[in-house]
Amino acid sequence: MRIGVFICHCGTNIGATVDSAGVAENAKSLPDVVFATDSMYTCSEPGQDGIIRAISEHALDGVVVAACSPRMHEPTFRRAVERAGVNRYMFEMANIREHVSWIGKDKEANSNKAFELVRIAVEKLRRNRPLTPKYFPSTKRVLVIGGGVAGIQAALDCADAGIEVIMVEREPSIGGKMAKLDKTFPTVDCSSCILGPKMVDVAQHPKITLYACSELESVSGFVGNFEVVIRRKATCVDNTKCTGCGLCAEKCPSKKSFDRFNEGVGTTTAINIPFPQAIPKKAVIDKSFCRQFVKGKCGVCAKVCPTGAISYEQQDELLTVQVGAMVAATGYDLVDWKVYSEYGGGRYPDVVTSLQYERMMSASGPFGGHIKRLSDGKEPKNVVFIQCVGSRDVSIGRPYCSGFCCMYTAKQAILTKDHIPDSQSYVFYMDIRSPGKGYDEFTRRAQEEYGTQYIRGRVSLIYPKGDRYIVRGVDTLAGAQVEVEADLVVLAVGVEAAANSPHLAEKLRISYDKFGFFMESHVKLKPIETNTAGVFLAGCSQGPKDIPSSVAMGSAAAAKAIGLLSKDMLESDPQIAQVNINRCVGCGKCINVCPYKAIREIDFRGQAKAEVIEAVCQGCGLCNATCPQGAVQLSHFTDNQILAEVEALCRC
Amino acid sequence: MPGNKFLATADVAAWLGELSKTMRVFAPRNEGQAVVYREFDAAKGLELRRKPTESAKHALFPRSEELLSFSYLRPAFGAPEKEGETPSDVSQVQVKMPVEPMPTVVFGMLGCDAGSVTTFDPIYDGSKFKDVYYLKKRQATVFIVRACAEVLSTCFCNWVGGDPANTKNADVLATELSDGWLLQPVTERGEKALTSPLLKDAPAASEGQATAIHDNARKSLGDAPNLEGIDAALFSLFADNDFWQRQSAGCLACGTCTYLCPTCHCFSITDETSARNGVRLRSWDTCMASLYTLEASGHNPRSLKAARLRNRVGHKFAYFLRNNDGQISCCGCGRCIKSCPSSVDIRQIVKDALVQAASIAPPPPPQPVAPAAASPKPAAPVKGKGRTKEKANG
Amino acid sequence: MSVLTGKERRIVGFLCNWCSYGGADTAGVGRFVQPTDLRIIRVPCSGRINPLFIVKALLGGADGVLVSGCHPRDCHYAEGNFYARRRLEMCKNLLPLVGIDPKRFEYTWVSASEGQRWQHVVTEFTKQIHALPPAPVFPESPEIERLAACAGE
Amino acid sequence: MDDELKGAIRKVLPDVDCVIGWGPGPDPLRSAPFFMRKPEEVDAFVVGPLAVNNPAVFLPEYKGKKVGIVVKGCDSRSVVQQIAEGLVKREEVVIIGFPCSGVVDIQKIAAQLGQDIEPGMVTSLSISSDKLTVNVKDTAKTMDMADVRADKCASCQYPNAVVSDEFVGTPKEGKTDDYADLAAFEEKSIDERFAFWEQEMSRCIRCYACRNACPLCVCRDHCVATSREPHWLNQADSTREKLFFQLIHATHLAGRCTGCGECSRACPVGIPVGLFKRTMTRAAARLFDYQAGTNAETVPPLQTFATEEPTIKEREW
Amino acid sequence: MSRNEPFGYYPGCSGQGTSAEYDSSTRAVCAELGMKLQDLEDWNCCGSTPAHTVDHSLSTALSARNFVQAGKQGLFDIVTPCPSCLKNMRVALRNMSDEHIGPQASKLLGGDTLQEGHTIKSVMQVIHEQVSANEIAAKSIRPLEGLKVAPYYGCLMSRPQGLMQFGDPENPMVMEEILAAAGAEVLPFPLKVECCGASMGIPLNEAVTRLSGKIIDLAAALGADVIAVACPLCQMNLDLRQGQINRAHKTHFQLPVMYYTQLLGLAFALPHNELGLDKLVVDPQPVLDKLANQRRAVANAMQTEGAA
Repeated sequence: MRIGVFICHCGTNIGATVDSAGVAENAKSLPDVVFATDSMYTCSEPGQDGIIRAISEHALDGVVVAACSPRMHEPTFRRAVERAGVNRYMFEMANIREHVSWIGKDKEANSNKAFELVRIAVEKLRRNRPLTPKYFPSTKRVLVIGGGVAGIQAALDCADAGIEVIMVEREPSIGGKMAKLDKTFPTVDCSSCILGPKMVDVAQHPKITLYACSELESVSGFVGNFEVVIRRKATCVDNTKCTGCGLCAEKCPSKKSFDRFNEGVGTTTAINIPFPQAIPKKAVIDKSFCRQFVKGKCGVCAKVCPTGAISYEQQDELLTVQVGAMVAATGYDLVDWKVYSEYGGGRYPDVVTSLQYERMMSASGPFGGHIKRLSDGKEPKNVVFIQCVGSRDVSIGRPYCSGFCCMYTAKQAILTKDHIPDSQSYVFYMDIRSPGKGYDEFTRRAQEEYGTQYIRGRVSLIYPKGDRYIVRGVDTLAGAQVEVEADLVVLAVGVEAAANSPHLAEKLRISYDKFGFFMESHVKLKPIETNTAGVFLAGCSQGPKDIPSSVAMGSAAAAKAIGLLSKDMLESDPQIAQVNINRCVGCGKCINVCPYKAIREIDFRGQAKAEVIEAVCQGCGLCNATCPQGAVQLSHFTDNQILAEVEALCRC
Repeated sequence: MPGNKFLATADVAAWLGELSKTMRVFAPRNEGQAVVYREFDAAKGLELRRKPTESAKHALFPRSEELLSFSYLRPAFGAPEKEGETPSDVSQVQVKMPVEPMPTVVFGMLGCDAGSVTTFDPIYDGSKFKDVYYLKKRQATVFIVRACAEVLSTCFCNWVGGDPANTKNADVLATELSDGWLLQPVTERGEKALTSPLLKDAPAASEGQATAIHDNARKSLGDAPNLEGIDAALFSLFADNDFWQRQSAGCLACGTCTYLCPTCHCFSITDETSARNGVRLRSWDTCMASLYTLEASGHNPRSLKAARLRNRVGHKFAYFLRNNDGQISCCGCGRCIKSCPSSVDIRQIVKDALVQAASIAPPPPPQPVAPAAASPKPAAPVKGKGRTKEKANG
Repeated sequence: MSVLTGKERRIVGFLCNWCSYGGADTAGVGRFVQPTDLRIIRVPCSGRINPLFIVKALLGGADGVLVSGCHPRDCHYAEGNFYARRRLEMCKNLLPLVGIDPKRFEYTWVSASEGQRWQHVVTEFTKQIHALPPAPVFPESPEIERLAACAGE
Repeated sequence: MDDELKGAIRKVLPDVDCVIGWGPGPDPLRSAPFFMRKPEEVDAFVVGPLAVNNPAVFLPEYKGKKVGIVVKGCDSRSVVQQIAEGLVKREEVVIIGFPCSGVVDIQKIAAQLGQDIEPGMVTSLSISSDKLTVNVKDTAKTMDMADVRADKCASCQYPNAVVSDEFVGTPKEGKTDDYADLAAFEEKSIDERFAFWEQEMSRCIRCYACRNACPLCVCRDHCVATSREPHWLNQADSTREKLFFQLIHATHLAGRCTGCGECSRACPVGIPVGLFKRTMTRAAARLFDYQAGTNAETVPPLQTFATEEPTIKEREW
Repeated sequence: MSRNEPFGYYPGCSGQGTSAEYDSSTRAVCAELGMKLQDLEDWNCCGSTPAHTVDHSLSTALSARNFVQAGKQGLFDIVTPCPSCLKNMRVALRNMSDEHIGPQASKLLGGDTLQEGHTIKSVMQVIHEQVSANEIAAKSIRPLEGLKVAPYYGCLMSRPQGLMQFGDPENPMVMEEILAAAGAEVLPFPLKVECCGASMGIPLNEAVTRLSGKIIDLAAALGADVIAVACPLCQMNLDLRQGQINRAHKTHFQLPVMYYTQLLGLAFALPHNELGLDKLVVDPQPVLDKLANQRRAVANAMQTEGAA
């Protein structure tokens, strides 16, 4: 081999604590190295040109760049060597910035360590083989999981681009959390007025198929060729017959059913259409309240239904579809705030969540837009908002900021004043986080125009006294304990990953963080992609975000899916496992452990052998570490390569 | 006989210590539950009663030895003078030969072990090939053979022309008497080795005592069967897969028999490299392993252990004979039987082969035509060289 | 020279690309100063790490080996670190039998965001290795040893 | 019991290619693996303290054919594990079990015989329930069976076949395994252990009998010990490489080894290589509550995982 | 540990003075419930407030010595009525394994060493764990029927959560369950774990009157007949300082503040002198009267029922 080595100074980032020129000089002693130099900014255009020039002048067939982390610039340099006609996998990086120059001040030790890292990169490169990606066809159809605003946006964008979309929604209607909101910040426009048309578009778009009351059962296959099984849960209503007339709900005798859509504010009927704008507008039976199921007899809805759509015997249905890409937009849930016993832990009826308050304010809500207390139906005058309930709290394992509570609290304070002009709102806050277009102005309006009292401090106790509540907290700006008498307390409850997110993540084979939020592929540079090719993220499933960000992310996920499926053939990463059929004994251990089911047993001249399904393999190398004969080798991370690296470190 | 020396039991260690000053001295000692030949170390003792677990062949044919070492020199750096020219920085290789072997004495080796050199010599010192690595060691090594007073149930040197007091290839024959050792020089080189003042002239009666011991051992070996025609028998059974499958059923296909065998002499060559440097090693190989005959194509003519056992027995009792004047390349030490984890008994195979061959084609023709299926080519003189093995990295 | 004599010990790190290598990057970006002894070998996943790499390093003269992967449940490849945890734990059980101090090998989980944790782990592990005598070396054959002596010149 | 076993073998013979058991060996102290195809061959079948070899090692060779096998308790665990891992198909093997009262360790007999008599000099022997008498030339030497019994038998938990199609005799009570051998070894300091292996491994001749005698070695002819791709070991004659091979073998057998002890027994130079696997076996038992070769339905612990591992005490940093 | 084996009993300094009635009622109730209390010999201050604010090692050593003393008597499971003692002695057990404080405190112990296996719990927790509600009900021959009790734990019983292991730190329910078993009507008392002002009585009397005032105020507003307490300091602030509170806020509360053990003692019909009712500042007579009236009413009702 003829290897060229390039040691970067990265200005003074590396140069200040590593003798880059000295490392380059030493690198000339390494085997197969025929060229070595140092360079000021290797990633810059002149830097890359230098590599390209050296490749042609010295007939290099492999390149090592010692610079920043390969997680930063490996793709950049791979493209550069490819431009010079060298296979892009005949390239290795030594990380002498993040792992050397930035973490140590001793120049001698740093330079020595940098040289060591170059040495192992050279040893690894000597055992690299040129790799070429394979191509395979894909299914031009996208699965969108979750019909909140992010999912709706992703679905509409994909469908408008001409790609078929299948949308799966767990609830009876799409719309997600946004459909429950009264108004939205910072414009205070009506939530359902802006979301409603989009929901209708979903229902009417010829390219979109919507499955409500459905969940993902299982996923197999791989990017471009996923096979998805959808479970359509029995709603006891035949959607092909139901016209959404609502007669059934009107006549339903079980009127004390839990109202999920209204967050338990008020009750509903056992058979219901969750809200007037629901999409699909089909009735659904809640079996835990329906008398037909609870008591075994009733049948009122079946009798009154003009189209005979009620079918108590309906069973779950499994549906298999082929898709090329998937968008996970499963949204969020509220933290279980009842862990806070100092806020009553659910014992006080007039301590409500922000989302309940949205329903209490909403004109389409159970109170028809007139705010009243759940305890006695009186109109509250003093309303206290407490922020960061379940956010930024290490003690309950929710250390993160939920992002949008500051804003909706301001909105709710404003709306409270609009609804009840003689009311007074108080907001206990830790910090006001309003970094968005028009956001900070909005919170100021709440204070200045609407007279909301903002008190910087936490609340330590809420307790009832008479028919009011004493909210005791601290005003950290005044340095004093404060007590506010409140008629209603609204908790700005924080956000957590939707229930069962980890379970779904495991089905999708994507990672999730310790809070259950799905993990993006790279926090900055690949915020939409996941570690499983062809699975993209949108909305709060990835982490808390407000409506504009969710919509933007929905569009971004759509763009990624459209981009992926715009190609007729997809390219696979060639850094995958390969079976040396001569060494394989067909013991099947690799098949057992492969997380992707990417290895199958084949019959080779009467003997069992393992075979890697190239498009499925993700290159984790678990099979390689499992195979006792070393018959399965992960390209570019072969046993011999790692052994050579170990040896280079130990032997010298 | 003049030249016979006597070494008192108490002086053995002292004498070996004396020899160690100028030579490498190999002598058997206990290690764990095994008896092995090691460079003499008075502190670690000697074992001159129990029969050594391994043979002494590594004195001439180490388990692994350096044939040569090499380095790729650092190329001259710099771009070519004119555009379009090939760079002139092609690596040069520097090769170094290993150091010369030390003069060596193997003390206390068994007669069968010494006899086995008869198998090595035509291979490594043959008319076609001279193996310098072997020859230099052979010339620098003195064999002091210990006559067996006791024989084991696995001993059968008398079947193959050996003897408990074998002197073939020996330089000195040593026999343990009641109070010391009678050292009888066999060669001039042996005589020269016996010059220490610790060695006294042997009393006259000692030779007779020694002979009595030798005779006693010979007697306890019992009668040897007639192995005449064994080569023909084995050739005729070459294609008798059923026979070999039965014989090899219990074989584990490990290398114990061949690595303990004093006459097995196969090797493989590998380059071990590190950065710009490398060393070429010759190390023992075994025909009992599948890899031994694995071809680069992936094809393996001896993929079954039956074929491999056939090769081991065949080589010792047939193929080698044909090329080496009827010399059986087994010295009858019985180590392959004694240490076989599966109790495979080469004597039984040989006997069974004679019976089986007689039953299918009595009597075997004097010059049997090789079976049509595969022409059993006698082993190439230097077995290892013809082998294909993946090349070392680099 | 792979390590600075007297100052450093040979410490080999095996880091998964997605979490721990990223965590080490994060530590670098945060300029969290660490001892210089550790040399990192990047692997895709802790599940790729054959425990025998660790044994090989320790028999070959490494004073310490540090393995780090994604936190359990956060594996980029979903399951790799679960397998790794079992294998590495078994490996830790084997080392003392052959006379290798089990303190020479540690494994842990560091995510891409845990720069500070990485700094802590490296600092503590390096301290731990410096507290031990230099690793004993199993004898190699003289020919091979000679190779090593002049390697890289 | 011999006759009953022979009867069982004869009964099975017509249905199988052969029955694997033990037959006469090359000297009085040893039996040999025995492959019986015809009823008359069964006469030479031997069983008892000399039935040392583990016949399960041969089973995978017969994949695709139906064979019978006579097993001691320890041998049967190998068979069970082979079945669990798909190396052997349950329907292709007829298992004949019997209660085993332990087998001899020829090295221990050698030790009893003393420095001047080798096992190879023994001309005949007789065995009673707790004594073993050997004759060397004209003298007889009697030893307690307890003194010459293999180590594994002292802690044998399964003297009866774990699984069998035919079982001959009254099942025996198993003992418990407290890993006393490992505890004894662990009396040594870390440095002493290092020195011990340095000394022991130096006489390894790399014959790989330990590996080939192992009934659970799956690689067989494709062992990494001699491969170049991957190149785990060089071919130089060094303690490090030899020891490393043992660690490879132990790692590959981690959680799979059933403790039949054949590796140690097969070693021609008497290196206690079984200790490596015992260590892993103990760890698998402690960490995963797993005992290989006791249930063909289980997955070996290193080929599966649990999301929570309560027994793994990870270091807190 | 079962209640048949003796517990080591650590009364704490308050039990010798300001809360002698807590000590005596605790002993009486435990005896009635069959719990054997064996006094620690030669015990000393637990190292609470004064010591732990200046020297952690000394504070730890003081508590540790008490455990050492107990160990000499073969007592390893200690109980104490006082939450402050409990907290400090638990902290001491934890500190003894602290790498800095442990060795220093050990040095202060002189020749004694602390053995393994010591535990300490509050008497309340032990009663709750060892005595079933049914048993308490059965012992309550004069049940507290009709008595409205505001249970007040004070700040220390449940905090810090990790150390005290006393259920929900904001809403413990142990006292409620015990007193309800004795027949009382236990009110949901939102201020049950609020601060009484504790030892600020001397340096900042206003703090006590304000904080304790709120507690009394709410209890009264809820219609409580009595505030049940479990801490000597709380009791002192609510009871002894009730007059100060009234003066400061121009109120006229006369709300009895009793130890839960005293209330249990009443239910068990234990002699009043053992319960130390005479030690209370706010006269508990209204409580006794209410109970007596209630009993009478019940008896009358039964009689009428019987007559009918």
